[in-house]
Order: sequence, then C-alpha cells, then structure tokens
Amino acid sequence: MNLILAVILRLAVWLLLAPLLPGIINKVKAWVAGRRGPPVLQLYYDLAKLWRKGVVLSTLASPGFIAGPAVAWVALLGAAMLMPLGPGGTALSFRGDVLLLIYLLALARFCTAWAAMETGSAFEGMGAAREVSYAVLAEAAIVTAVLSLSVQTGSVSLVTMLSPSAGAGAVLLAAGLFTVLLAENCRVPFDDPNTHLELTMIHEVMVLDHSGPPLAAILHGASVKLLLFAVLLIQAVLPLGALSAPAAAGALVAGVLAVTVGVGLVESWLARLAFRRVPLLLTTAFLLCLFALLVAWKGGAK
Amino acid sequence: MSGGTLNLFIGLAMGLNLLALGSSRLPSLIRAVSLQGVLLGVMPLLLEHDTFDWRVVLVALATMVGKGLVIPGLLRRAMRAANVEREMAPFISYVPSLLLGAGGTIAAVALARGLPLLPEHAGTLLVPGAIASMLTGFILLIGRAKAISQVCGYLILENGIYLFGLLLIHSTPLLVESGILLDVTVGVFVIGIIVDRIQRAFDSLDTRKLTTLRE
Amino acid sequence: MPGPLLLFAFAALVTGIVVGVRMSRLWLALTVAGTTAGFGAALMVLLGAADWEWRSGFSLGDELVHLRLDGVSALFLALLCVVGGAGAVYAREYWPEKHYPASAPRGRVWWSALVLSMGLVLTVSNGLHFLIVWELFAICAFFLITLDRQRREVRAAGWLYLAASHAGTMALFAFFSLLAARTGSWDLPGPMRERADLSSLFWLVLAGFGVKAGVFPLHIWLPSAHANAPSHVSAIMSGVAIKMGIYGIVRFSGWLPVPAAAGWVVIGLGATSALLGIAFAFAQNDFKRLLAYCSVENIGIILVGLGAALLALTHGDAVWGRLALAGALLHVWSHGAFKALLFFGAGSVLHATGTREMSRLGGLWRTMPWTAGLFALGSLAVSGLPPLNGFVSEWLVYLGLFDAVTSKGPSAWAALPAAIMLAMAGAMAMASFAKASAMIFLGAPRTQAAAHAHECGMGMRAPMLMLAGVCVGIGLAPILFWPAIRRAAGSWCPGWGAEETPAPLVALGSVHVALAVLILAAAAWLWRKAHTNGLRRGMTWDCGYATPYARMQYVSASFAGIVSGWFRWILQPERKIRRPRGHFPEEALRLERVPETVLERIIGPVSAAIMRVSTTVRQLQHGRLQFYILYVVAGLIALGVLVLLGGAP
Amino acid sequence: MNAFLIIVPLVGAALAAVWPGNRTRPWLLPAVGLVHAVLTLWLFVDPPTVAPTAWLGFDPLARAVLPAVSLLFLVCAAYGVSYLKVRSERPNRVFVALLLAVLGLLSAGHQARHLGLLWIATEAVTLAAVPLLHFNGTPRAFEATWKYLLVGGTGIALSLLGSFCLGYASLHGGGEGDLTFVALTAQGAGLSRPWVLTAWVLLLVGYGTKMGLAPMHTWKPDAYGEAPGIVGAILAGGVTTVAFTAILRVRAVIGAAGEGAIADRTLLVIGLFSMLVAALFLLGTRDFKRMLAYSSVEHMGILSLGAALGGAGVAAALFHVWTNGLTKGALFLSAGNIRRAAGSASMDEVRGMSILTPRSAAIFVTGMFAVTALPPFGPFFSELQIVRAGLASGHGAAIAMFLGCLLFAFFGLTRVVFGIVDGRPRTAARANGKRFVETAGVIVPPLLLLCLSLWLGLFCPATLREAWSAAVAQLFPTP
Repeated sequence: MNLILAVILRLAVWLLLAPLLPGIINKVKAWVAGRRGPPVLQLYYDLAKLWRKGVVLSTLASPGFIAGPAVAWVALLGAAMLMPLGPGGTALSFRGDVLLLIYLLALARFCTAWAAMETGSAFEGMGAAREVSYAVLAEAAIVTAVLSLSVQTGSVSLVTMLSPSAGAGAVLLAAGLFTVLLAENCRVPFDDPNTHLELTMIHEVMVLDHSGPPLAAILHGASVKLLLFAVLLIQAVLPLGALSAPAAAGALVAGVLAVTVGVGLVESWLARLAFRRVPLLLTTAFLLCLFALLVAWKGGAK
Repeated sequence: MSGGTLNLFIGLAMGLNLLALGSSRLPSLIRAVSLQGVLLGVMPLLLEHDTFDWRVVLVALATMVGKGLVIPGLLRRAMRAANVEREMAPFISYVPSLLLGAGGTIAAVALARGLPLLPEHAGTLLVPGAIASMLTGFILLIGRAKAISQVCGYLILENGIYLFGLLLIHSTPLLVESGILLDVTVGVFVIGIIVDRIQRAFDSLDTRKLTTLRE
Repeated sequence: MPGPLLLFAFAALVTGIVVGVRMSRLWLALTVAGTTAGFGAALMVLLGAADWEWRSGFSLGDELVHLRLDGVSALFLALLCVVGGAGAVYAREYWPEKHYPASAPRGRVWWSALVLSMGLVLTVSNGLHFLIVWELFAICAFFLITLDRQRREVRAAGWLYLAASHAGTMALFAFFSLLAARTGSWDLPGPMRERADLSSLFWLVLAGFGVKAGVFPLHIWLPSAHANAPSHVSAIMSGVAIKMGIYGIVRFSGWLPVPAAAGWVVIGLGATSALLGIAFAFAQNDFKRLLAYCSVENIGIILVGLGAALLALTHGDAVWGRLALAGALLHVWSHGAFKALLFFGAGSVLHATGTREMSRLGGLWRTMPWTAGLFALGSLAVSGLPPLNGFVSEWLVYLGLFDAVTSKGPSAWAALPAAIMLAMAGAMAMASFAKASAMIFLGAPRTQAAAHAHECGMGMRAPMLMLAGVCVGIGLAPILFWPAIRRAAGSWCPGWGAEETPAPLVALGSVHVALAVLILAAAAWLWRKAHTNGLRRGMTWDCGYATPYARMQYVSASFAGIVSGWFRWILQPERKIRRPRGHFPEEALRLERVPETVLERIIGPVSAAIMRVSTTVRQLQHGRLQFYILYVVAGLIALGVLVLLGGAP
Repeated sequence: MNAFLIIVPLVGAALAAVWPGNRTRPWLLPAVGLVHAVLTLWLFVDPPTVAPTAWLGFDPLARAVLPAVSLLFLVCAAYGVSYLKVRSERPNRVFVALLLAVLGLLSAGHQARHLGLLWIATEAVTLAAVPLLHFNGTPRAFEATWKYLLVGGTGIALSLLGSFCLGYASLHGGGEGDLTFVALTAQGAGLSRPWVLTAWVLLLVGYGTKMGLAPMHTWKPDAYGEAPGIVGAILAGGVTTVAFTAILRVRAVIGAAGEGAIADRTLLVIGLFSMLVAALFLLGTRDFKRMLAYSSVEHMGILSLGAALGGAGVAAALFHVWTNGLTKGALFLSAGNIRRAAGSASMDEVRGMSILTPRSAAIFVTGMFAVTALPPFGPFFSELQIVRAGLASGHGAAIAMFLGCLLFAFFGLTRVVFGIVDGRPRTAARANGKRFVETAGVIVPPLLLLCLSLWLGLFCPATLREAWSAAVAQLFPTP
C-alpha cells in the first residue's frame, strides 16, 4: 500500500519538477548574455500547449512513430523511479537496479532513434546515427562510474551506492559524470539545443517531425533525463547519507540547482564542438571515471 | 680354378661398365651389356665347388642365354624398329657419367668396408663389382634419354645384384635362380612394351616424349 | 521417466528421416511430436527429476552405448527441441515443395537428421560415440547449409563451414584420444575434477568446440554460412548449432579440471568476441550477415559468464561465479529464442523481397506489419533492453562481474574490463538493431522489390509468435526459469545446485511486468490522445524540404559510419568513392564493403602461401622417369643416413 | 588346404586364357572369387596349424589380412562382369586371366613365410599387373605402364638386393642361410648388425616402392589415373597390402635382431613424409583419379606410421588395411563410373555429376567422406585407434602432424570431389552421360563396399580383432 503511495509521491515530484531545469538553464544563459530571456516556467507552457495541439504525421510513419515517444517516456520515468532521492530513499531498490536504470535509458534511446527513423528523412537518420554512436562511449563512461561507486561501497544497488560520497575520487567522478550529463542530454558542447542548422544537431534533429502530445512526451522525457543525471551526479559526489535528513534534502536541491546553473554557464561560455572532436571529449569523460574507479580501488583497499 | 680368375672376370665386367657409361652409340652399349651377361654367366662355374651342383650350372646357363643373347637380341630388334643409332643429348653426358661411375665406385668400396665379409669372400671383388655395376645401372637409368639405354642401365643394375647374389649361391641357390629368371621376365616385359607399344604409339623411343602424365 | 519420452522422440525423428522424402505432412507431424517429446523429457530433468542414465549392453564400434541426460544437457536439449520444432513448421511454408522440388525433400530429411544428431550429441556419454554423432551433426548441418547447391556462393560458404568444422574436429580427435589414452577408456563416467593430469586437455576443448561456437578469431566460417543458408537453417544454426560448441565447453569444463589460466582466457575471448563481433555486425549491409555477427557477440557474452564462473571456481569457489554461470546458461536460451526469431523474420523479409541488402529495403512495415512487429521485438530482446529476456540474462552476467569487481580479488582485473566491454557491446548491439529494423521496415521503400513486398503466411508467423512468446516469457517471469538454470548449474558444479532464487530476480520480474503494462498503457493513451486531438497525415516535414526522395534516406553504411570509423583498424572497410563533379554532376558513387578481416587478411594469405608450397611440390611430378628413379635413390640414401644416425646411440 | 588359395585362381587364370567366349569369360572372375572367398573364410574360421619350417602357410598375419583382399576381389570381380560388358569392344582374355593370376599371386605373397618366396610372389604380382594397366590401350596408358615398370623394377631390384643382404646377414652370423622368417627370427641377435640394417633400408625402399610410400610413389598417380577403376581398386587394396605385410614380416626379423627402435624410427619418418607429400599434392591436383592415387599414398603413410607405433599401432594398422582397402575400392569403382560417364577425369572438364550420374556421385561423395575418417565408417575407427596408440606411446608431435596432414588431405579431397559433383554438367558431357547407364551391376558393388566399411566400423566382429591381435603376437613375440 505505502509502496504505491511512495511511487505516486515520487512520480509527482519527478513529473512536476523536471521541466524546471531547462527553464533555469535558459534563464542563466539569458542572464549571462544580458537578456531577459524566457520565463523559468516556459517549458510548462509549451508542454500544456503541445498537449492540446493536434498531430501531423508523416505519411511514411507507422504507429511506432507515436508509440516510440511513449515508451521512451515510460522508460525514463521508470529509471527515475529507481533513482533514490537523498533522504527520501527510493520506491523500490534491489541488487543490480543500477543496471536496470542504465538499460532503461538505453531503451529510451532506442525508441527515440526508432521514431526518428520512421520519417525516412536524411536529417533525422543522421541524428539517430549520431545519438546511438555516441551512446557507445557514454555508456562505457556511465558503467565505469557505476563500477567505481560500487567498488567504493561494495554494493550494487543505488541506495547504498549513492549514500556515501565517491571519496577521494569524487572530483574526478564529478567531472566525468558532468561531461556524460552534457553528452546524454545533448547540451553544448556536444549539441546545441536551439541551433537552427539541422546538420549540426543530434537530439533536436531527431524530433524534427514530431508534434503535439508525442512531442510533449519527448520534451518532458528529456527534462526528466536531465534531472535524473543531475540527481545522480550530486548523490554520487556528496555524502548525503552522512547528513541529517533535512540537510541532505537541502544539499540535494542545492546541488541540482548548482548543476543546472553550471550547465547554463557552460552553454553560454563554450561553443559547440566539431563532431569529430566529440568522441575525444567522451573518451576523456570515460577516462575520468576510470581514474575515479582506480582511486576508489586503492581507497577501498586500506 | 681359383678366386684369381673370378676376380679377373669381375674386373672385366667393371671395365664393361665404364664402356657402357662412355659409349654414345647404342649398338656398343648393347654389346657391352650382352658381353657382361656372358661373363656373369660364367662366374658361378668359377666359384670353387666341393661337389658338382646341377643347380649352379642351371643358373649359369640361364644367365648366359638370358642376359647374353635373348635380351640383347630383343634390344637390337627394338633399335632397328625405331631406327635409332645414337643416344642424343643425355641428361648426364658421357664424361661426367664416367667420372660419377668411377668416383661413386671408389666411395662405395670405401663404404663397403663397413660391411664385414666371410673369410671365403674376403678375397673376391664381388662386393665392389656389384656396387660398381649397380651405380653404373643407376647412372644410365637416370642419365639417358633413350628408352633402350635405360633398359640397358636396368640390366646392368640387375647384373650388379646378381654379382652380389653369387655370395649366397651355395646357401640359397633357389633364391638366386628365381631372381635371375624373374629379371629375365621383367626384361622381356619391358622390351615388349618398348618394342610394340611405345614405338607404335609415339613412333619414337625418346622418353622425353613420355611426359604427358604430370601434375 | 524421461526415458520413454526420449525413445519416442528418437523413434519419431528416425521415422521422419525415413518418410521425409515423400510425405511432408506426416514428416511435420513426426518432427513436431518428436521435438515436443524431447522437450518434455528435458523439462522433467530440469524440473527436478533425477538424471536419466542408460547403459545398454548394445555395442557400437566396440563401445557400449551409454546415454545420459543431466541438467546441462537437458538445458540445451530443451532449446534444441523448441527451435527444431519451430523451424520444421516454418520450413513448410518458407521452403515449399513447389518452389524447390529437388531440395525441399532433402531439406526435410537433413533437418530431422540434424535435430537427431544434435540430440545425440547432448546425450551420449562415450568419447567415441560423441565424436561420431558430432561429425554426423557437422555433416547434416553442411548439407542443410548447401541445400541450394546450384548457387556458387552457397557452395563456397558450405565448404568453408565444412573445412573449419573439420579443423575443429581434428582438435577433438586429439582431445578424446588423449582422454581415452589417459583414463584408459572411451567412456565418460561423469565428473573427473580430481584427475589433475587432465587439466591441460581444456585447451583442446576450447579450440575444438570454439570453432563450432564461433568464438572471435575462429568465427571465420560463421557469417557466410549463416548468411547463405536458407533462413530456417540459419535460425537453427545460429540458435542451436553454435550452442553445441558452448555445450562442449560447458560440459567438459564441468567434468574435467581446468588449468588456472582457463578462466582468464575464456573471459578474454568472450569479451573480445562480444565487442568485435558486434562491431562487425554494426558495419554490415547484409542483414543476415549482421545477425550472424551478432551471434558472435552473444557467444561472447555467454563465454564471459562462463569465464567468470571458471575464475570463481579457481579462486576459492566464489559466490558471484554462480550468478555469472546462471547468466551464461540463461543467455543460451535467450539468444536461442530471439536469434531464431530474428532469422525467421529475416527469412520472411527475404522471402518477400528477395534481397538481403538493407540499402535496397525500407518501409516494409506497411506491407508486412507482423514481421515488422516481431522483428522489432526481437531487436529489443537482442539489444538486451528491458523488459525482455536478453536483459535478464545479461543482467545476471553483469551482477556476477560487478560482484567479482567489488570482491577486489585478482579476478577483478578480468571482470573489470569485461564489464566495460560488455557495456559498450550492449550499446553497439542497440545501435546495430536500431539500424537493422529501421533500414528494413521504416521510412520509404528504396526499391520496387521493397515496395511490393507481401506479408508471410500463418505457417511462418506461428513459429515467430511462439518464439516471441518465449522472449517475453523469460523477460517477464524470469523466476519461472530459475529452477532449470539452477539444476543445470548444479550438474555443472555439484556445489552450485543449492543456489536459492536470488531475491533481485523476483523484483526484476515484477518491475518488468509493471514496465510492460505501463508501456502498453502509455502507448495506447498517447495514440488515443493524438487521435482525439486530431491527426493529420502529411509529407515528412524534414525542415520543409519539398521533394523528398527514397534514395535520400540514410542507408546502413552511413548510419554505421561513425562507429565503423572507430573500428577501422579491425574492420578495414574498402571504399570506392567517385565524387560528384562540376555544377551539374551527372553521377557520383560511393561503394563500401566490409571484408571478413580474419579470413581475408590472415587465413587468406596463409593458405595462399600453403598453396604456393603445394604448387612447387607438385612440380616434382613432372613426368620425367629419370627423375622418378632419382627420387628412389634419394629416398634410399636418406633412409640410409637416418639409419646410420639411429645406429649411433 | 591353404595351397588351394593359390592354385584355384591360377587354374582359373589358365582356364580364362583358353576360354573361347569373350562375353562369357568375365563370369570366371566372380566364380573364382567366390571360391577363393569361401576358402579364405573357412581358413579364417578354423585356422590350420602352420609347421614352423613351412615356406607357405596361412599364419596369423595372413589370416589377419588376406580375407580383406579376398573380399575386395570378390566384389570387384562382380563389378568386373558388368564393367567388361560395357567395354565389350575390347578383348578381355588377357585381362581376366591376369586378374585371376594376380589374385593367386596375392594369396601366395600374403602366405609366404620365406624371404625369397615372398619376393618372388610380390614381384610376380607387379609383373602380372602390367597388362591390366594398359587395358585401355591409349598412349597415356602405355606411358603410365612404362613408368610403373621401371620405377617398380627398381623397387624389385632393391628388394632383391635387400633379401640378399638379409641372407648374408644370417650367413655371416653363422646361420646356414635358411631364409624362412621363423629361422631368421630365431637367429635374432645372431644376425650380423651392419648387414641387417643395410637389408632393412633396402627392403623398406624396395617394398615401399610397391606400397607407394613417398618419395617412391611417383608411379602411382600415373598408373591409377590410367588403369580401369577395378584395377585401381585391386592395386590399392591388394598389391599395396602384400607389400605392407612384407614390410611387417621383415620388421619382425629386424626387431628380433634388436634393431626394432631404428626400424620404427624409419617407418615413422617415411610414413609422415608420405602423408605430408600426399597432402600437398591433394591440395592442388585437378584430376579425380590421380587424387585417389595420392589419397592412397596418404593412407600408405598412415599404415607405415601405425606400424611404427608398436603392438597397438600395428593392430590398428591391420584394421586400417581392411577399412582403407574396402573404402578405397568403393571410391575407385564409383570414380570409374563417373570417368566413363564424363569422358574425362579432370576437374576442368567434369562438372555436375550429381545430375548425370546421381548414384555414382552419391557413392563417390560418401566414400570420400568415409575415407577422410568421417564416422561411422571404418577408416574413422582405425585412424582413431592409430591416434590413440600414438598418444599412448607418447608420440604427441607425430600425432599432431598426422592430424594436420589428415586435415589438409580433407581440404584437397573435398575441393576436388565437390568440384566435379556440383554445378551444371557440360553439354558435351551430357551427351556422353546418356551413353553410360547406371545399371545395378556398376552401382551395387561399390555400395556393397561402403556397407562393408560401415559394418567394419560399427560392428567389427570380435574374431577379426582377435585375428589382428594374434598377428601382432606373431610379429612381436613376447617371451
């Protein structure tokens, strides 16, 4: 019974809070650029609008074109359900749930790519190709990060893995995970969410042909994913388990905000990388996580 | 009679080997072979006997007739049929053949020291003679292009083995006999093949033409 | 009492072989009945019946027939029966009498023979008889692969398979003979872990069975054979036949002691196969080749699990080994199911369009929705995505590896890179199958053939549905399959049978169920919502590009371009590019071909060198008699010298 | 009693020589073959006691091998009838007579317990086979015969010389030159060592030439390539066998003289060398009858390797004599059919025989698999026994090489066989194939041989194994 309650509660939190982050990021960027910029709640308005709009479907597209975003959205929320929220703990946790989380993200990716290929457009094919290709390196980095955490804590379930800090390797891990966050959520320097040159896009170009509720699902899913990574990063780095509940909660929120602002700052200061440089950056992220892992190994040894 | 005469005959046979190696004309080659056959035929009679052994005589006769007359005769016929007179462009030409034969013989004799002999054979040249003839035979078989010369080589090889067989003539005569008789038949077969078929099928006795079967 | 069932299965299959030529309907009935019976027997053993063993007084080749069905063999037998039966049904429509009057009857006979011989491989426990049925199995597979003998490339592929498999068999000759020479009998009594002197034989096992399993450097035969065989044959080859190699390795690594290095080597081979196999798969343009290479990857995953288990065994019987082994064994089933499903799907595409080139297909979902859906399901499963079976087994392997890492023992150094490589392989598998299913079924048809495809009939759909059911079943209720896995693990290593159901498996199962429900619900909801909001059909917007054109779509080579760039060192793609020239270019061209690197860059040159030697040696048979006699003399002298040397001591 | 094994065929030969009818004459072959087979079986079932001094005798070694030859001959004779019907344009008087003579001389050779007698019989067989080789009467056939004769003749000469040397060894060792193997073995260490070794080398090369061990094998491809299939079968299954038993008998004497180790080493080396050479040739050859010859060279190598592996190895080798002889027979006969139908033996001209001569092609393919040690045919079991014997006696490296050669031979054989069986036949060949009908007479015998090979593999009767071990006991007397 209270499991259901817990799930519903968390669902509410994720559903409602996630769309804040892009708004914050845009605000930060505007502020840096000295503009007023769109309101923080812009994404909520967009989602509401899209949700009421009709759908234009490519003649080539199959039902999968609409099912894809739905599945991706479910997968992302499922992943979110597995992610503990600081003192709040998690709805359900079991050994190896972290792997489920990683593969749910992969599922979401598969569905987005699938939906993108539905339209038979060269642009979207290009985007899908980039998405799945870069995922190879990103996934290696994430798994390495997770490995370092489980070496650190000797556990394979998120709750216990994330309560203490990553110890000596925290900085390395933070850097690595932040880079992965940028890549996975298609932020600068990997991708430019609001460019107008399709050739240079990854994620945005995949959703070119979506409209109405499916697009809403995609956008919301993206924001959930961003929040997910931010939460993961913070919990991996900060020793929330050691703090008292309110302090931990505060730290979590503050951390997430910090990360979001950080993303915003990066977006306003860095330019998008040339595509052939992207793998290099991702490999760096992977190596950072690997070093974190080695540090954790040595640290745990004593 | 004594080992001395025997050795003399063996020496003659060895001389004939050199002649066979050196001669470029087929008739002289054949003549050498037939002469050697006759010599070999006489030899069993020269070995000292305590008793008269009719089998030895039989061997001697068979040899003289077979190697001295029959096969050379057939060879001559074949030669005329194919009207070839000379050995053209041998694989190993004459002077090298001679040197090979001589050198090989010396080497072989040296090697043969490793093989101990019974006292009664110690004096004879049987083993060196045998080895020399076999070498000659092989050189002719390997070095000559005309089928007839190869047959001659084969016969000289057989002669060598025959010489060796004389070591055993008393202990195992039957083996020797059968050996000889079979050689004769082999010879006859070979001649038969050459005379009738190859001559007819290829209208030549040049084995260079017999190389259609190959990888 | 599995005995009677097995007897019935045997009888049914033998009768099938006899009547197969003429009576196709009866044959089908017999095959299905036989496989069902075999499945029943396997199930009984797996669900707790005692091992079935039968020592007869009946002797073959001067050895008494001795059959045994224990956990390990039952596990593989169950898979064999499922795919064997499904394939038989599928073949009836896929390889019908009226299109293939000559080869269809042959195909039926060889099919029964193949299933029978594989079943015997799994049950005989006498070295001599094992070799016999192993070779029979290889030959049956050969004749099935070359069913369509009139096509040259089919014959070439078949010969390559035959040659490779025979090379493997030579290793097995040596292995079983050594075993017999050391134990003094051909009989395989069962575990002989205490005989330390046998441990070195493991390398022969690995080599001999590795060829059949298609472990990376030894996989040379696999792609062309799987690609050129009729699809139902590819299905059983890839789903079951290569598992026979795995069976051999599992079986004898369980019965014989293994050298300390075994675990390291196996896990290394596995990780390499997984990563490189999928790299090759991603780069393929021929979808059956893609599936074939993906089999190399999955064999790799299985071997990683097995290698971890061996490591655990040699490092103080660690607990995590059991998870890894369970994962490996479960993956044997998972891969069998979804790979057969995928090959069936591929077959129905091939059947409908007549091409294996993904760049000539596209948009098939419209004409063949069933195949599209089932292929998509298979793609999700093979990419190891929740909530399907592929994920469950890979998850178990991962757990084993993670625990190995956290244990920080020496074996962690093997588990760590393996886990990371597995992760990359997983991501690339996802990429490959996103590509495959998208290229084949989505977008606009790229050729006429694709435009005029047709859906396969019930005869081909039913087996696919059945296998899809298996995939979903393992995915949603892994707990049901646990006892079987535990039983198999128990007969692999006696101590490991008692393993209680890992609690996470229950949780995972329930999460999967929830996930499945939610996915369906959400999809339906969004679908309805879209319709209620009003749904218009229009041309793909594509940033307002006015005249889209099917040839403009991304093709498989371009899709895989980025990753195959990273793996250029091993893929060595051959490109032929003619760039467009001038302001109004007439024509441009870009051909890309991914060679069989190991075959063409390593085996090829070596065999060429051997052939050169052979040619030189064959010069010696030039027909000149004089030289022939010279050879005799040479032989005489050589032997004389040998004897003189021999005389010295 | 055992003399009849020799007399009956020779009488049959004489009869054939005077038999009037060209059409009825071939029936002498199965008739005599049947009688011979029955006699052999009888002797096999209750072996006579052989007097130690006897020059001829159905001793354990003969008992272990001769039945195989007799069986092979019987089946080939049955094939011969229909074959000679197909070839009715050629007079078969000489052919039939000499085929029977060969049988008689083979029986003599297998039973010979006297060095000289053995030599005589072996070489008589060699000579008797000559007209069989050029039965086709083509120039190629005569060329082949000529080479067979001169290379074989050199072998004859060398083995005679070897026999002399062995005789002299006994003479020099103080024996009175009794050349029965029993006496020589009894003299044992008394034999003079240098002469014994010389004799061994000469006899190995001499009889090895007859067996067709490399590098003395050069006559084989030509002879087998040009001779009719039936002759090939009997040469490969019978004549080589007699040479092999000769080597075994001599090997026993050498062993008694205490030089067994050296003898084994030479056998091992020449065996592996033959296998290697055969494998290299098989990889490249394009003529499927020559291919059979090289495969035969390979199997002679296997025999000699087995003979080098001590008791167990010799037993396995005797087993292999049976399995190889019968399986090769099937191959030669079916290859003969294919050759007839295709009008050529070269891969470059022959294709699609599975369409022209489906049955022969099926037999040919099966036989090829059988001879490359595909279970459950006989050769698989015998070769596996050799492998096991080798590993048990610690010849790991040799066995590794053995397996490697088998593998390459397999590549070569499959390449050629599938090359001629698959694909579409040439139009010229089609016309030719029409003329050749696959009657039961030309299909059943090779099929029968295959079945025999299968039977030997799966249900090898205990009496046979007992016979082989008895032969081993004779060759390696353990005091």
